[in-house]
Amino acid sequence: MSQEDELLRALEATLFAAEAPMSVEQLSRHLGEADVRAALRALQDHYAPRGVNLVERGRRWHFETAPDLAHLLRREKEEVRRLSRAATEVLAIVAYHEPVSRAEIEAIRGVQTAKGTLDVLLEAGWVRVAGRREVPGRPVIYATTAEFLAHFGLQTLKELPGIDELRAAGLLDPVDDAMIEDALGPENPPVAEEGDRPATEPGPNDDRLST
Amino acid sequence: MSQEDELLRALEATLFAAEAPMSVEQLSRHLGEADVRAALRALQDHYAPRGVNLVERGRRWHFETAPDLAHLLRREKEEVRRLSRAATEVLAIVAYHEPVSRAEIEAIRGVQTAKGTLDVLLEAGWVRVAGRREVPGRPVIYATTAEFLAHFGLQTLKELPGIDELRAAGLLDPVDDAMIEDALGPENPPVAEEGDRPATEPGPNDDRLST
Amino acid sequence: MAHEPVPAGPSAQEGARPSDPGIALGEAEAVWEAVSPAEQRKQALYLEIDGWEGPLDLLLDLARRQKVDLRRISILELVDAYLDYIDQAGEMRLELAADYLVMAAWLAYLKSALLLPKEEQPDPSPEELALRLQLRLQRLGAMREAAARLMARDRLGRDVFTRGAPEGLRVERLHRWQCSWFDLVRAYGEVKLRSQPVVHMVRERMVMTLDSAIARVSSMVGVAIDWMELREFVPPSQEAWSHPQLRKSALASSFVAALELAKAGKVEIVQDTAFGPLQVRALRA
Repeated sequence: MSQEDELLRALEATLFAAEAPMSVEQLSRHLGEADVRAALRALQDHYAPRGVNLVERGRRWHFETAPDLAHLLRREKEEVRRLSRAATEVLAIVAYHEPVSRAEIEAIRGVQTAKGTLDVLLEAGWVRVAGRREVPGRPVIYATTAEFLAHFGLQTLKELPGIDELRAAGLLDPVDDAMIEDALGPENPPVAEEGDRPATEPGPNDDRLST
Repeated sequence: MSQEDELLRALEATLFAAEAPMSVEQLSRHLGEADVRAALRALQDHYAPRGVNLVERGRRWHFETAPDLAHLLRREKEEVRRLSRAATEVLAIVAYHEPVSRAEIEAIRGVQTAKGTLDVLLEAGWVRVAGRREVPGRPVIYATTAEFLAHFGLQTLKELPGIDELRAAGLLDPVDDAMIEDALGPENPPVAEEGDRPATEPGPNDDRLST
Repeated sequence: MAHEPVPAGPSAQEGARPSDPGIALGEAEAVWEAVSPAEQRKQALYLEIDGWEGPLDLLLDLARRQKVDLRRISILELVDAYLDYIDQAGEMRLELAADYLVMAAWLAYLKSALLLPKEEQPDPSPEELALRLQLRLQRLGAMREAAARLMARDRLGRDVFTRGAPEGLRVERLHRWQCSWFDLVRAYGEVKLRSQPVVHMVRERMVMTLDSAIARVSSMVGVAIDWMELREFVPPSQEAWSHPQLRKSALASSFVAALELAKAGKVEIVQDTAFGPLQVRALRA
């Protein structure tokens, strides 16, 4: 058997046996510093039409069953824990806007986000603390994890459904009053003092109402 | 894709995701009473030259790593580690007093010796079990190995410095007046006898303070 | 707001299928929990008020797109409907009620602002507020829809599965232990030291006691006629007295003795300069 075939077999065995997705670096280290990139692609092609696929999620590789066979495999007993509506919203906001602070999440949702909601996502391993934003108050900012990508079958965040359209429509821009004033345009000249007013979002006021 | 191919894919995914090997009957039931025997053979043939094989064990089928790649599942990594203080003391006691039982080691050290400490020395290959002492309880006795001598560059254990030599080297010196007088320093003209005293290592005394 | 139906993958769950593709909230709801569409409708705030019949969020959506004239909506009835909703919402999600409160409050505020004559309109203007609300709802709607689409994807552990029984990759760490000859020998020294019976002995020190110093100084001062330097009280350096430690002790004791005698009014002490020689002589009455 050729050397490439041997590398392919070794990769296949390693990825089959691995208990967690593996990065190119981990695989390479495990296989004696071999260059595994080409072999990974070859293996991926080989498995593409099969019942088991080799997929890349957040720069980590793993085998998983083909999505079209889900009906055969769904296990009634251990269902994926259902997220609350609030948690799914927060998760989507973190994914589409990352990194975001809690205040930014709340500005988009218009309601206060319970501490527990973020905790659930942190515990699920889908969201992580990604440092602090270097602004006054240094708020903690959140981002998604490799497990998030793996769970939702995304290679990168670029594959988030509809993200390009949302970005093009300006719906992922930072919340900004200037934008509103722009939109209001010349018919409605901004009042003098308004420019000096620190940008107040309607959000925070709503929050007070909603708690 | 043909129907046989579909059955093959379904089988592949089912066996891949299964948490335990599955019998032909279980597979058949899972896949809508399909006749899986032929498909199993076909799948087995497909995987035979690959890094993962489909095997039948006790009338149950499962995937496993190809036997010739089993070494990939267990990789060894060598780490250099310094012997702990406790382990060094135990090793020294074994070397000076061999053969000794654990109770004797503890009596000499004056402190209890964790089981792990001797295990480390056994793992390092420096200490071996040298039988049992023929006294009530028949305690296991320990002695050093040839590797021990090799590691420490000794021909025999007799080359280890004796108590008198240790004392002469200052390794058995308690913190004494002479030391304090030395430390008191330069206004004090050196006394004749002081010159004869071998240089005391400040090291061991420092250590003693720190224990 | 784009109301394209959630692309239900071949494996999307029954719960994940949008119950009402016209309402973004409804879509998000669908993946919220395993509740039937009928139950969801019961949970949503359904308004039957003058000028509007339908869910509140749809009203907002339409108001935003100017498909419905807010001026025709009765705020009083809106508030009543909301309060009724809250009343019977007893065991329902407070979170949901809060969201509706936000929306209802906005609607009410928006409408009251719009009803005011132009010159009395508050700042920011109702148009601006409406635009803000519109943007906010758009953004939130987009995120709700995105969340729904995310939840409907082929999810690991629900639709796709990793290997059920992976062998696992183990890295076995082998330790190569290190210890030097010196460490070994020193360790033994330390053990020995620790286990030696500890005997504390106070060594006899070579000192001149204060009593003997007082006796010596007072007798010497008594016979001297003139000032004596302190050092002169120290015994001559010969034989036993040659030991520097003893000499130091004698000097110190002599000094203290001189001070004691001065205190008793028997001697006087003079020092011309700081650190200069100390001179002692008997105090003559």
